[in-house]
Amino acid sequence: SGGGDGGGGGAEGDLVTVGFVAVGPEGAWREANEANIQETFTEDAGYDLRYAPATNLDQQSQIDAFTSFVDEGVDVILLSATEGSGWEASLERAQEAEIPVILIDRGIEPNDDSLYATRIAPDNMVVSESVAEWAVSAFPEGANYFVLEGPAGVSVVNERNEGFQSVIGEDDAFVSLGAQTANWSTEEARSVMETVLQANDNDVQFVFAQNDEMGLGAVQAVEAAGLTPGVDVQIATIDGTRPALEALAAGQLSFVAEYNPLFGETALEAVETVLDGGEVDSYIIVPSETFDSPEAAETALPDRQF
Amino acid sequence: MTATTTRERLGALASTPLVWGLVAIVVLLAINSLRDPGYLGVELAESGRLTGNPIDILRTAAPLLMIALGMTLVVATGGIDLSVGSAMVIGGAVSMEMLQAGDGSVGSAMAALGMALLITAVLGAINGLLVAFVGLQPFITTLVTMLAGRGLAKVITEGQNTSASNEAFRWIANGTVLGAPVVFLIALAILVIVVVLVRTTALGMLIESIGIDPKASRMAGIDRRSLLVAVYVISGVLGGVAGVFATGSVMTVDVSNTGLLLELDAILAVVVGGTALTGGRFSLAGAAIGALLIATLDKTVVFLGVSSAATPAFKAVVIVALCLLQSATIRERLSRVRLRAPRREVTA
Amino acid sequence: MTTTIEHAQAAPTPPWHRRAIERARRRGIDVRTLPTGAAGIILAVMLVYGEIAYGQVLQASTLSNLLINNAHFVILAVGLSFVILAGGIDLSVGAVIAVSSVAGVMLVGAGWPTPLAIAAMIGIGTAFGTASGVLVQHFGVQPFIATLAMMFLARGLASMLSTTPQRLPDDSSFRLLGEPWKLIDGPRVNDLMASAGLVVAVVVVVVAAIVLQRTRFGRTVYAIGGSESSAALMGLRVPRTKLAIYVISGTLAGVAAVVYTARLGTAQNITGMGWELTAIAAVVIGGTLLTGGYGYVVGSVIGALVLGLMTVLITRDGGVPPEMTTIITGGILFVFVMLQRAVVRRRR
Amino acid sequence: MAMEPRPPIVEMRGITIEFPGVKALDGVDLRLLPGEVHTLMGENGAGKSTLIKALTGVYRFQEGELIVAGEPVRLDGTASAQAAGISTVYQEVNLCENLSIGENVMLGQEPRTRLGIDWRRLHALASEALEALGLGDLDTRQSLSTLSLAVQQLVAISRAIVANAKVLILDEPTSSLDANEVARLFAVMRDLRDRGVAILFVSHFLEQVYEISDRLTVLRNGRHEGEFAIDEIDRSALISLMIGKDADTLDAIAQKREAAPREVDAEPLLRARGIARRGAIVPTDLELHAGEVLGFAGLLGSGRTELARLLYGADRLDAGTIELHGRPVALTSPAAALRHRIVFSSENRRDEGIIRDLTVRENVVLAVQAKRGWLRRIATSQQRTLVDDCIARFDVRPAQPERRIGTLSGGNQQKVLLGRWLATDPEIVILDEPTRGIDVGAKADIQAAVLELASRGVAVIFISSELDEVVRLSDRIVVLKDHAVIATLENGPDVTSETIVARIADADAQEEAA
Ligand SMILES: Nc1ncnc2c1ncn2[C@@H]1O[C@H](COP(=O)(O)OP(=O)(O)OP(=O)(O)O)[C@@H](O)[C@H]1O
Ligand SMILES: Nc1ncnc2c1ncn2[C@@H]1O[C@H](COP(=O)(O)OP(=O)(O)OP(=O)(O)O)[C@@H](O)[C@H]1O
Ligand SMILES: [Mg+2]
Ligand SMILES: [Mg+2]
Repeated sequence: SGGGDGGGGGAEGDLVTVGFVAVGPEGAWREANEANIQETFTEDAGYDLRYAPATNLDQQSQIDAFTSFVDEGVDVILLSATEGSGWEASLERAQEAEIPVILIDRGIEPNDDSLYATRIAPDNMVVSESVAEWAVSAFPEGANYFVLEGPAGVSVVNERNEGFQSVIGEDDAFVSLGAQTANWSTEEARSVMETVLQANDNDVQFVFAQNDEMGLGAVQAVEAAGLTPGVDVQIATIDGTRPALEALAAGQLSFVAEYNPLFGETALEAVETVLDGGEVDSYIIVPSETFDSPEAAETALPDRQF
Repeated sequence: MTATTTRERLGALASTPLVWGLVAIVVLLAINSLRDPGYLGVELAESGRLTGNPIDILRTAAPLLMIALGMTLVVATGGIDLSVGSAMVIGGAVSMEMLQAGDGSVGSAMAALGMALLITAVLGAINGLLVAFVGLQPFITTLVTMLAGRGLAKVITEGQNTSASNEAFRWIANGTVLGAPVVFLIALAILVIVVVLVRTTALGMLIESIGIDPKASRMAGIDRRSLLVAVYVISGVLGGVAGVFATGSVMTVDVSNTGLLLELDAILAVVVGGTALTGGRFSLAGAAIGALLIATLDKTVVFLGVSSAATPAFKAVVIVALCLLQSATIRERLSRVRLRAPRREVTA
Repeated sequence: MTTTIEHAQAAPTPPWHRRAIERARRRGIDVRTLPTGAAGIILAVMLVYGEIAYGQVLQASTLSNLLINNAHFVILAVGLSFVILAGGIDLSVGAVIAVSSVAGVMLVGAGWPTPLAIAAMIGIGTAFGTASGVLVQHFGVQPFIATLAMMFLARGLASMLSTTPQRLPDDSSFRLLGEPWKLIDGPRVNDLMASAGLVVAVVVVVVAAIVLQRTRFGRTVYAIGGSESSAALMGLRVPRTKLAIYVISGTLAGVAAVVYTARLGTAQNITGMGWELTAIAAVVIGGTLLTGGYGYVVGSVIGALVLGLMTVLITRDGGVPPEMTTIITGGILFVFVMLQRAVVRRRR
Repeated sequence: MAMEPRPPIVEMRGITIEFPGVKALDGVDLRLLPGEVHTLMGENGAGKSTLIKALTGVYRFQEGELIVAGEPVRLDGTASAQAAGISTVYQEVNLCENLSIGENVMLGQEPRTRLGIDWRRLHALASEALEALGLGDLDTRQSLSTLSLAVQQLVAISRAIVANAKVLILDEPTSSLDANEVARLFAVMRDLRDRGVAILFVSHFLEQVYEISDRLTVLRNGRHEGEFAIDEIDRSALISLMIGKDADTLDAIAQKREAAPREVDAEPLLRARGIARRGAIVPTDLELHAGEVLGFAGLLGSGRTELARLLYGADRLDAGTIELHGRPVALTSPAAALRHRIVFSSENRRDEGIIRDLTVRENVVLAVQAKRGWLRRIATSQQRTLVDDCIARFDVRPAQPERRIGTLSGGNQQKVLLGRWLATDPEIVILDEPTRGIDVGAKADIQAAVLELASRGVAVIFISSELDEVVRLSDRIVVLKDHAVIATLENGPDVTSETIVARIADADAQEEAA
């Protein structure tokens, strides 16, 4: 397989050229994840990392970047796809060019693991199941719940819905009040939640926000409606960014499931193994924690990196 | 010569786009009230502030109303400002950063607001200078500043979603005075200020003039360039104000999402309000109603529980229905004159 | 008594204006082609700069991929050129691609033969284009709003069809359309390639250029862009043409959906978000005036390639900090239009 | 001249069109016979253009019927009128500036081969059509925007010639043409008439009407006042029928010639030295004194408009200086010129004059407001005074200040524009074809206004294609040819339009000789 002298970038001497097809600015989680990778693959560590974020989260621009890395002949490609599907042709071409590809975070669909070296990611399904499991235990009598989603059709949204529903959907005590997109945004989540509370005469016990930002928006809407978050309405979020843990510590959020972004080291090891011709597992799951109490949040906060 | 008949008066009324915006708002509110008769109710919550759907609608409409006003002026000159969403996020980013660094006092709130306005004014000025003096097309100019502006916001917050706390600020964004949300009152105040600025001076007429016919306006001795710069600066500043209050409501700036695609909503509001995108005659009140309509529509979608997937289609249906009602074809039914001249839509 | 003051510089032969006209004729430069020409030159400069700065740009694989990956985009830009040349705008194309491709793939999945599915996909594009056209032409809705509504509608319908990615069966003959053909098998992946999609794009460009330059319909498009009222008074078939341009743009969006779907093998409701703006930017970069009347299809092709190349160059550079990406994209776009402006100014 | 009775090719009966607030046509009849030139007469705003637009499918009429070649027809749009063989040149030039001259001539009637439009033949045909109007040397591949308005009007006319129509409608085609061009146009019209084309003609020049018409229809206030063979009605009867006033009063003003040359300051108010612009004006000197009327005379495209534009800062100078009151000034823009109390009324009222969607009032106050800056809005009462003055002075009809100016008739728009410029209290007034499309009565008003301005010490530059008018009003006359001033004449009894034409011909001869 491809050695370190793949003819890439030219002037960088014996640095290993890594093409990073990234997502770019999306939210705090992505920020932490990509910064972590950029900080890991440094020149000191022997790498020349080419960072190529998508424009407007558009898959087309990622494919363009990917193709360009293949044409240029980088040594290895890290692919952090915005969308899981539609990558076959590109990956096949990378294979033909003997450039190993490592998937970061998002997997591909259909999951043909012969097309890439490995996938390193936390598991969305597992993380969202953990939210649902917590809910089941927190509301033994069941609850009226509402889901704040990301944009309809994005695969994270689909996966987080699927994981969540696989548990909650089984439990008849939970009554869905519906789901609405708030486009990952605090403001929109606040606005949506306000209306949801109005429409249901404040009879909402549980909100599942698919990211921290929306969860924080929900907190504000609940407060604005004169209710107490954490008491009248319990809110659970996914990601585990610092503001969310602070809110958890303050009792505003009730549950935060981490979706661990810090796996640059793991990626580095995988890249080294692959370039040396070694074998790696086709899926390296990054362990993620959950925080279900203010105390847990307090403990984690001091060395929270994102 | 002719006495105005009821029919003519009806026709004139029907040809005021503003009226149809109002009708649409009423219809949407009625639909919501059908679902829940208490929809329009406003209550005094324990916390001592008023809550209720109408209040929420007004608060949601406020930032949109502000940018729609600036957009109206820009559109009237025959231009377009795609960068207002970015002006919002810049305004939000600057104010949140300043507040975070500040001491939570009213003074630091003022400083944050001032700084946000200053920077967004500069952004607007850049647009204006490029359009007026370099002669770039407004669409492409503001597309560039839209892209670069959001980037700038990210640079300002170093990519973080900065939060801050400042009571004065929070009150402005969330508080109510006599039942009405403060933000909305501010938006109304801005509406009044802009209307006064534009209509008690000659600004409005001159803007319309350059929008209708730049060449003839130049020959009439109008200094088109400084007017253009002024209008884009106004739009930028209003974008900044809107951004400050939009982020103020949650006290967090979301650099990727604040103001995203809001320029489209603003343009929609402007057009619903009866200002043609080809420039010329404009109606600020119309734009305000347009903004209210869009806020109502957004709220209705959630209230009725329309699924995320179907939301855009639902909006489309409402917009199309409204456009058809405003269309000349319907209007012709109501008024007697049937002109088959190549016509331009003109607003009163 | 008549006093006559003879002027010293009187009556030069031949007169200035005739000389100036002759000079222009000798040079054979039509000022109307300058912006497009400038775009072409700058594209060439970008290619050379890329090669010098990063290497591996002027090579078979990079260039063929530039064409293949942007084929659908070229088609889209060509469709928009018709609309923009006539002074309209079509914001719905991105969303139309989404609904058309999701529907198409689902039809293939349901067992429809490929040609039929393709026809359906194009038909969906045509239907949306027709709807926009009718709104604009018959009901006098402003193009921006009519097509914005269609954008919402198309996006909504796409989401209602499916919010999960739809995949073409592995054995579907649809995929063949997207398979790259290796014309010259170079070392490693440095091949000269083409694809059916690229061929479609080339055909579309050629046909569009012929239609615009050599048919009455095409000239009517330009005439409407120059002055709609004049075109109408000259007895040109304005209503029909205005309808037709939206139909063309919608249809070509359908075609683009076919090309894109075949290449990707999957379809999704969120495909094509924001593509309308990029396509408009491509058209404008290619030298077409957004107000209509001036521009060429070739320009739109160049514009699409410029934007594609920009992505490649940013990727090649690889050192762009995340918060700077949009600034840099905006910056490059800005430098581009400024350069173009400078070239055009100088030559005029 | 006895005409054998032929069935009319076009017959309009009882046409009524009402716009909001105005009944533009009230039961009007019109009969057009094949092989005749039929003139539509009437004051500004009488409804001539409206009648024409009803005939060509631009407006739908509320009452009445239209019969073409014996068949009642319903036109929905100009395209169907053209299909019915009716070809029209509207009052305002309607061409596309973004296209080439040739293409404008041939739009909608391009010659085609199997490969689409045959561009070579298109330009050849266009050239041929233009040739008939004396524009054979025009490069049809040039952009239309390079042409002066008058030439654009000829281009529009050539469109109608190419169309090979049965009915040709010309709404004030001669309003900005010089005598030569008018003669050429008339030759073409006669030729078409002899080939059986029915021509509907509108003009405010009585001489032209009597020269070319076979019959005429008179409109007044949107009502049909009668249809006459040309030899049935004499001028004064015609005028009183149109205006409802005694024709003698008009003649009195119209024939009044400025008796003695006015006393003017020795020091010129404006002095231009060597001003030039590439492709427009060769280096030229010019002096303008307070209280004088300086006429610009010349043929079409001789550079009158371009020289005037330089003095107004509408175009930038390439060379030369301009002094006002002995001090050099930089007239870099119309706004700057306006600040120096120079105003310019363009010949192209549609594109460079009116702001069509603004009201009459707004159009009148616009320049005054522009001069004052946006901050100091003119008080509503003062606006009222300004607009009422204008309406009264030039008899603008309908006298509704809040009417959209775009809905006024062409002549009335022109009057409003003059009102705009005079409202700014100017020191130098440049009038480019100010009487374009103005009826006999109003023309006298405008001429009187020019003289009155001069007598108040205002310097007036007066440009008109009607040489008689220039000679009648001017104290001195600058003669231009081929973008250069060839002579400056002191006006006197021995200066007539003939002597000026001779001047220009002389220069031609010299040129030939050289
Ligand atoms: N589109 C319109 N809307 C409203 N009123 C109109 C419109 N067009 C014309 N009018 C009115 O109809 C009347 C007749 O106008 P028209 O243009 O036919 O006059 P005209 O005889 O051609 O005059 P002129 O000699 O000045 O060109 C005028 O009072 C004018 O104001
Ligand atoms: N007969 C012609 N042949 C070629 N070009 C012409 C002709 N007449 C006018 N032009 C063009 O029109 C342009 C405008 O000329 P300008 O406006 O100064 O003319 P003018 O003296 O005002 O006459 P008018 O306005 O009556 O046409 C000139 O630059 C010239 O190129
Ligand atoms: Mg007329
Ligand atoms: Mg002239």
